[in-house]
Amino acid sequence: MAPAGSACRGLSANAAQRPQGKNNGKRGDGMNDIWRMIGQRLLLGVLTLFIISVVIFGATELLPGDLARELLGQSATEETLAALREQLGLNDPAPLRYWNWLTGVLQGDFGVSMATQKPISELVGTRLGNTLFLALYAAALSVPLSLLLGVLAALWRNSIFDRASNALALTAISFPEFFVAYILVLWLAQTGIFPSMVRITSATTTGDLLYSAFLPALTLTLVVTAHMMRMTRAAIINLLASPYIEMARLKGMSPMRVVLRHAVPNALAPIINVVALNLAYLITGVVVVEVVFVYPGLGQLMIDAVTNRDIAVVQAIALIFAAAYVLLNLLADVLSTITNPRLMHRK
Amino acid sequence: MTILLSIFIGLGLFFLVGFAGRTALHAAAPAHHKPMFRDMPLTASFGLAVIAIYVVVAILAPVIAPFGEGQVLGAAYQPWAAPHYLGTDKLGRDMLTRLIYGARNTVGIAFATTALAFVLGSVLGIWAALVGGRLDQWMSRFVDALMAIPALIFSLLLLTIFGTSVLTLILVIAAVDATRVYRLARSVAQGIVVMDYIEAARLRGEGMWRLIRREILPNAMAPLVAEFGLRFCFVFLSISALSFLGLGIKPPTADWGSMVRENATLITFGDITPLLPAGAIALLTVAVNFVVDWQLHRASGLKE
Amino acid sequence: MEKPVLLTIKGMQIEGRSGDAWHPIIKGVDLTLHKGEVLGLIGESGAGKSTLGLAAMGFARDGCRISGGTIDFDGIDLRTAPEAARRGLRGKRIAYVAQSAAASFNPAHKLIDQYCEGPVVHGVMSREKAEADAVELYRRMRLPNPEEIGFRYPHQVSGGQLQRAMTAMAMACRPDLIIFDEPTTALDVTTQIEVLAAIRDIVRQFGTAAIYITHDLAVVAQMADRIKVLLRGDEVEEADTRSMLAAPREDYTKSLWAVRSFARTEQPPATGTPVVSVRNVTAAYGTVDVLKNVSFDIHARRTVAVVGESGSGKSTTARVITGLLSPRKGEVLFNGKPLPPSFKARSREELRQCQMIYQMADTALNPKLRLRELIGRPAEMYLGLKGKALETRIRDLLALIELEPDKYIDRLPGELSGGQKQRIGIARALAAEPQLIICDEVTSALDQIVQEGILKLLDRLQGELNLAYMFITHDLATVKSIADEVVVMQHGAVVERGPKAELFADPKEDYTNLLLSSVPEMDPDWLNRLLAERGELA
Amino acid sequence: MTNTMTPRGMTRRGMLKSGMAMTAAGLILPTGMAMAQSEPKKGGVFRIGLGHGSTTDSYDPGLWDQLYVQTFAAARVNYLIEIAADGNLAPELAESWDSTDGATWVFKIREGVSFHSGKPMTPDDVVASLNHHRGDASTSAVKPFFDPVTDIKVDGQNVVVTLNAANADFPYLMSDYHLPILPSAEGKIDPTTTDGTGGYIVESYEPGVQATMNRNPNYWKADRAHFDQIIILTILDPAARLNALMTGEVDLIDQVDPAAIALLESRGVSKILSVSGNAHYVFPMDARTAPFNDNNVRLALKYAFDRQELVDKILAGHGSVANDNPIGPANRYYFAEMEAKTYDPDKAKFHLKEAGMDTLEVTLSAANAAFSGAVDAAVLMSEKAAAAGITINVDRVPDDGYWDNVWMKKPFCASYWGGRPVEDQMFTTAYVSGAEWNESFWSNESFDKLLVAARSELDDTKRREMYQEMQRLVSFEGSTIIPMYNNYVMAVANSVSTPEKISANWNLDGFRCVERWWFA
Repeated sequence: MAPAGSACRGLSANAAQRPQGKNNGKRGDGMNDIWRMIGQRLLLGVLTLFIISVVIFGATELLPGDLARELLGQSATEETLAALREQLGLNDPAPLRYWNWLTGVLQGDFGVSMATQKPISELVGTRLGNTLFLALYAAALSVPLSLLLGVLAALWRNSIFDRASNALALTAISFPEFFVAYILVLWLAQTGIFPSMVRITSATTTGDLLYSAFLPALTLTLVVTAHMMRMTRAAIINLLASPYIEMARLKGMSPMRVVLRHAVPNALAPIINVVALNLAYLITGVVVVEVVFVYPGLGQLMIDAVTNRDIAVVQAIALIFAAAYVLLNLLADVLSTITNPRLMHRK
Repeated sequence: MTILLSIFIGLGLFFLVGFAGRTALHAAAPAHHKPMFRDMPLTASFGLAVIAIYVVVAILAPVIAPFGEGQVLGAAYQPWAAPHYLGTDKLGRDMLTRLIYGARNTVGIAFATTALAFVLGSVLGIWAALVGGRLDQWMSRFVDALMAIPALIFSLLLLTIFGTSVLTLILVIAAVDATRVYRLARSVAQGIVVMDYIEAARLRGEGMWRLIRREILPNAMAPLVAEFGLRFCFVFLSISALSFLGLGIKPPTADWGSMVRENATLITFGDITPLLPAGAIALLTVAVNFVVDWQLHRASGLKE
Repeated sequence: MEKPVLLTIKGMQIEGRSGDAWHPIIKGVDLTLHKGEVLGLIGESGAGKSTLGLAAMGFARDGCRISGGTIDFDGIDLRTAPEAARRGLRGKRIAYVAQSAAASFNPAHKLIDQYCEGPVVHGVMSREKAEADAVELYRRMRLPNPEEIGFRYPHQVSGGQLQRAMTAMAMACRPDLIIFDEPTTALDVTTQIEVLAAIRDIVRQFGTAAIYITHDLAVVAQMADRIKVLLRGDEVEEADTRSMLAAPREDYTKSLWAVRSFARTEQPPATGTPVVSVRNVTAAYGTVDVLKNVSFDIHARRTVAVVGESGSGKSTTARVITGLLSPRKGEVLFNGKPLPPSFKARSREELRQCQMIYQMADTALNPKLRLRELIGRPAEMYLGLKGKALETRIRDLLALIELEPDKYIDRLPGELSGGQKQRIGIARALAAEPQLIICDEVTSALDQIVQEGILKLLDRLQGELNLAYMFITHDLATVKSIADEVVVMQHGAVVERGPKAELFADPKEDYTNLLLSSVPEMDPDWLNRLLAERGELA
Repeated sequence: MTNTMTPRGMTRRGMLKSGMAMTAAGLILPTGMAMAQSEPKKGGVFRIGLGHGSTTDSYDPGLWDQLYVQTFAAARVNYLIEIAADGNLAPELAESWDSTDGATWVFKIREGVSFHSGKPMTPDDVVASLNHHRGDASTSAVKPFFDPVTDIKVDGQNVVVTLNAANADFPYLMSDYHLPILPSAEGKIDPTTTDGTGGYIVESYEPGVQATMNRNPNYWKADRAHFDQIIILTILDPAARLNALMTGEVDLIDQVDPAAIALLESRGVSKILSVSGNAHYVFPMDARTAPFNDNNVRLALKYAFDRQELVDKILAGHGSVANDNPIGPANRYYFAEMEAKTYDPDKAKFHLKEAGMDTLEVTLSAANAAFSGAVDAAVLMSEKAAAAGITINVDRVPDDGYWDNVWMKKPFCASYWGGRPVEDQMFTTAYVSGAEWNESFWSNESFDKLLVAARSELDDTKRREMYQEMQRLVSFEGSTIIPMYNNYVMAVANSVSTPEKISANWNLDGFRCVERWWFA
C-alpha cells in the first residue's frame, strides 16, 4: 500500500542520509555524547509528538460531521444531539477541548474512547501488541534477508545475481501491497500451506501465531526488502572506491573479506537508518495488510476511529505511531554513533 | 512449463526492446550526447524505451485506443478475442482501451503530483539548508513531525476533509510526498552549501533565489532525479491504496491503480485480468528504476 | 656489486577506460629493480607513476587494464598467475603505502587490527606474534607510545604518525618490495622530514626493495638509489640519483629541474595607506580562539605571503577579511576605513573590492555553469554590464588569463585541466575589478610547471591592474618566488613578519628557522645533513 | 468492492429505514443448488465471515445498526416475536398476543425461560427491555416506534402495551431486532450486558474483530441452535472473505462480489445462496429543485438507461428488474402488469423535449456506501444516457460520511431500501408527502389521499386498485429511479445445511442462520 510506502520506500542512496554533524566539533567521551544526544532527541521527540497532536486534532476538527452525529445516527433530534454534545464536551471551543485533552495526557490519562466509553489503553493495548508482533515478525524475516542480498549483490555487482535480485525486488515493490498479498494467498493459502487469515484468540500460542501470520509477514517482507537491499548494496558500493578498500585489496584480502570486514562496518550508518525507516513503516503503514489478512492491528483501529470521529482514539494511535517513528530514528542514530569510531572515540 | 516459457519470452522481449531502444536513442541523440547513450547498459535502454512507449501511448491515447474511455460495449468479462483483444471489464468496457487511457490518466496524474512535490520539497529543503540556523531547525522539526504521521492515514484525513477531486488528490499526495523530498533535498543541499563556489557566490552578494536556482539546484539534480523516478512510481501505489480505501480517482476515469483494485477479487481465482494494470504499473516502475540506477551510476562516477 | 634482480617489467602497457573506449596510460615502459634497491619514479600528474607502481603488484585499478608486457616478480609471472596467487603475494611479499594514510586506513578498525590482518590472513604469524611485532615496528618507526598507539582508531592519530604506521603495516610480513605512492605529499614540511627519515631507515634496516613514487624531486633525491622519469606514460630517462641530479640528459628532465627559476622582481618599499589593514584580530570558532591578536598590512601592488603549517590560522585570517567570520576582537580596515565584520552587512561595493581565489578549483567553480556565466556573473552584478558589453568583457578576461575566448567561453569547468580551472578562478576574481585578491593556496594542487604559469600570470596581472595580493600558502618555494613580504603564522598567531629578503636571510624566530630549514633541497645529502644538524641520529 | 471504510455509515441508515421491516414476503430461491436436506444435526464450530463490524460496535440494542451486531444478537438473545422463514409472525418469548381494538396489545410471556446467568426471564424484564427505547432520555434508534405508546405494564404473566391509536401491525414491530429481551434490575436493563436468553453464550468478544460463543446447554428451544460453537469474524475485504471461505477458514460469508459468483460456483468448494426479497436499489431525485421538479425530466431519465444491464452487471443476475416501484413482486398488491420501462433513448428525448430541453446535464452523487456497486451502476447509467442527450456526471463521493453529507442533501444520489412487507408501510415511510425519509421530497396530492383511503378500505379488489394506482403514480410521476430488486447473496461451505426455506426478511436467514442452520 503505497502512500505510507512512498514515505519509506525511497530507494535513492541519499534517502537515508541524515545530517549527523550535530556532534562534530565537540570533544569528550563518546558515551556521554550519546546520553546527551538521547536526552536532546527525546526532548525533540516530545516536541514532535506535540506538533503531531496539534496537526491531528486540527485535521479531525476539519472532518465533516462529528462524534455525536456518528453515535446517534439519523434518528437523532437536534435536542438529543445537543445534549450528547454537551455531555461529551463537544460544545466547548476547539482550543479548550484540545487543552483538556492535553492536560489529561500530561497526567498520563489518555482518556476513554468517546464512542465506546472504554479506556483507550484497553482498546489500544492488545492491538499494539499485535502490531508489534507482526512488525517484528516481518523485520525478523526481511532484515537478514535484505542485508544478505544487499551484501551479495555488492560483492557480485553487475553479475546476473545482482541484476536479477534487483529486478525482482523492484518488481515486488511495484505491485500494490494488496495485490502481492492476494497473490501470496493464491499460491500459499489456497494450496493449503498457510492460512489465508489470522485469528488471534486467548488460546493462540506464539507458535500458532508464527504459522498463521506467516503470509502477512511475508507480504510485508516483500514490500520492504527491496528498499533495504538496494540501500545496503548502494552503501557498500559507495565505499568500494575508497582508498582504504583499495588498500585492503592491495594487502591481498579476498573480495569477500574486503566487503564484509572493510566495507560493511563503514556502511552501517546508512544501513541502520534505512532499516529503522522500514521498521517504522512496518509498525505504522500496514493498514492494507491488516485488512487483507484480517489482522487486528492498530492501523485498522485508527481508520475505524477516524471514521467515527473518535478523536481521543485517533490521537492516541497517532501518538503511538509517531513515538515509534521518533524512537526508531533515535535508536538508529544511537546505533550509528556507537558503530562509528569517529563519533565514539574522540581524539 | 508455462512459467519457464513466459520467462524466456520475457527475457527475449527485454533484450529486443533494450537493443532497439539503445539503437534508436543513439541514432536520435544530438552529437554531444551520443557517448552517453552508447555506454548505456541494456537495462537502462530497456527502461528508456519502455518509458518512451508509455509516453507515446499516453499522449496518443485517443488515437490508439480502439474504443471510447468509458464506452460500455456489451457483456461483462468477455474473453480475449477480436474486437476486444484483452476482453471486457465488469461493466463491459474494452480492457485494452481502459489500459491505454489508464496510461494517460495514471502517468499524467502521477507526473503532476511528483513534479509538484518536488518543486515544493526541493525549494524548501534547499532553502532550509542554505539559511540554516533556527529557520532550518524549526522547518525540519515540523517536517519530521509530519513524516511521523503515517502517510496513508494522513492522506486519508486530508482527502476526507477536502474531498476527492483529481486536483485535491494531486495536492494532497504532493503535500505528503513533499516532506520526503524536503528531507532529501535538504541533506543533499547540505553537502553542496559547504562548497567553495557557494561561499564565493555568497561573498559576491547573490540573493537567495539565485543561489537556490543557479548554484545549488543544478548540482543537486542527480539524487533528486533519482528520487523523482521512485516517487513517481510510488504515486501509482498511493493512488491504488487510496482507491482500496475508497478515495482514489473518480470513475469513469480509467486509472491502473483503481483497475487493479476493481478486479482484485479475481486474483483469488487465479484470473489474469488484474495482472494487466498491475503489470503495467510494475513494468513502468522497473523501467524508471533502471534508468534511475543508470543515472545514479553515472552521477556517482563510480566505474565498475 | 650487482644485487640479484627482484622485479622485471617489460613493455608494460596499461589502458584506462573512458566510456567504451580504452586509451593508453602506460605506453610500453620497462623497469628493473634489484633486491634492496630503491627506485624513484617521478613525473607530473597524469604521467602514470601510480599506475605503473600498482602494476608492479600485478594490480590494475577499476577501469584500468594491463594490456601488454610482462611482470616478473622473483620468478613469478604476475600477468599469468591466477588471481589467488597474486592475492597471496600482495601484502605478503609486495606491500603498498598509499599517499593519504588518513584515507587509506579503514576508519572502522583500530590500527593494530589492520596491522595484524595481513600477517594473520597470509598465515605468516599468529595474532599474538603480530601484535608484539607491531609494537616493535612502531618503535622503530619512532612512533610515540608504540605500546598503545596501535589500539587507537585512525582518526585519533595525526597524519604524520599515520603515515609511519602505514609503513609499519606494509613491513608487517617483511615484504621483498614496497611501493611508496607519494607517502609524504599530504604532510606539512616539518612533519615530512620525520616520515622521510623513518621510511628511509626502515627500508635500509630490512634491506627491502622499494619503488618510491613522487612528484617532488627534492624528496626523491633523499630516498632513491636510482630515478626514473615518466612523462604521459612514457619513460623519459633513467639514471642513478646523483648523476641524474647532476646532469639530466633530456630536455623534459631539465625543465623539471628548472621550475623554480621564476622570481619576482624586487619591489620598492610600500608607502601610503594600506589597501587592507588587519588590526589586532582575535577570532574564535565556538569558544576556541583560532586567531590571536593578528595584525598586518597589505599595500597596493604588493604581495603579502601568509605562511604556516595546517592549523596555523592562515585561512581563518582570510575568512575574517572576507567577512565570513566576524572577529571577536580587532578590526579590518579597507583603505583606512573599517569594514563591517560580517559580509552580510557589507555593501556591494565593499564586497567587490575584495575577491578570493580558492585552492581547489574543482570546488570553487560551480560544475554546472559554463565559463560565460562563471566569469560574466561578477561583471554583470557589480559593473552592470549586459549583452554585448558583457560578452566583450568576458572575452577580454579570457584573453587576459591566456585562454582562447572562442574555444572556451561555452565550456563547463569539467572540460578544463587543473591549471585552466585555476585561471578561471583568477578571471572570476578579476571580473569584479577588485583592489585586493586573496589567493588561498592557489598553486598547491597543481603540477610545478603549471604552478609556474599561474604565478607568472598573477605577477603580470598585479603589475597591469595595480592589485594587492594576500597569498596564503604552506609552500616556501612559492613564497620565495612571488612574495614581497612574509607573515609567518603558527597556532593562530603571527610568529614573525617582514620583507621577504630579510626574513629568508635572517629568520629571527626558531619556528621560522625550522620551517625554512625543513624545505627539502635537491641535494641527496640534504636529509642526512639536516638530521645531523638537528641532532637526530641519521 | 464494498466500502471497507464505513460498515457503520453504510448500513446504519438502512437499519433505521427498514427497521420496521418485518417482511412477510420472502421468496426462497436458493439458486443453482439442490441442498441435501437432512434432519438437523448437533455439533460443529460455525464460523461466519461478515463484511461488517467495527471497533465502535456496541452492546446497546438501541445502537445496533448492521449485520454483524444483528447476527451476534440473534445468537445470544431472543425477541418477543420471530419472523418465520415464510414471513409470518411466530411466537418466541411471547407465547401469544392479542388485541381487541388494535390499541391495547396483550403479550403472554413464555414461562420457564432463563437468562444465561440463570436468572428466570419475567414480564418485568420485558417491560424494562422495551422501556429502554422509550422516553426522552433514550438514544435508541427505534424510539419513534414508541412515540404512540402511552403505557407498558405487567399483568401477571402478560405484558400490556397501550397505544394512543389503533395499529394492527404493532406485533410486527415487536419482532424488530432492536428489541431483544434483556435481564433487568429495578426496572432497567443494563445496555452493556452480554446476557440473554438466546442459544449461545458469549465466551469472548472483540468489537470489530471477532466474537466467540458456545451453545447454551439450557436453551429453551429444543430444535434450534445446532452448533457447538459460533465464531463471527469481521472480514471487511471482499477478496479476503472469499479467500477465507475457499481456504476453509470460515463456513459462511455475506456480500459475495458479483464478479466472483460464477467463479466461486465453478470451484465447487462452496455454494451460493441467493434469496430474493423486496430489497431494492434506488436513485432519488430532489423533486423540489430544478431540473427534477419537472416530471418530464424525471421520465426522461427513467427511460435513459438499461435496467436489465444493471441487473446483469451490478448484480450478476442475482436480482430482477424493477419498474421504479418500491413494492416488490413479493408484496400482495404488486402491480406486475404495469407498463414496463425499457431503455428507449427516443422516448427519453421526447420527454426531454416536452420539458423544453434538447440536452440535460445532471450530477449523480454515488458511493458504494449506498449499495455495493452504486458507483458502477451510476457509470453504466451515465454511459447509456448519453444517447438520449443526457449527460450524467458521476460524482464518486467518499464512503465515509455518505449518509450524513450526501444522502438527502445532494439533489441526485444513490440509496437503497430493505423493502417492506406491507405496502402502506413502504409508502408511509418514504413516499408520502413530508415523510421523514422521503428522500426524493416528492409530494403528490392524489397519492397522499389514496394512501389514507386505502388504509381503511376493506374491499380487497378496490384496495388492490388503489395500491396499484399508487404504484403507477410513484413509477410514472414519482421522483425516484428504482432500477432493480437485489437478492441477498451469501456463500456457504458445502458442509453447511439449511432449512428448505430461507427467510427473505433480512440477510442470513433473517440473521437466524446461527440457530436455524446446521452441519450436514
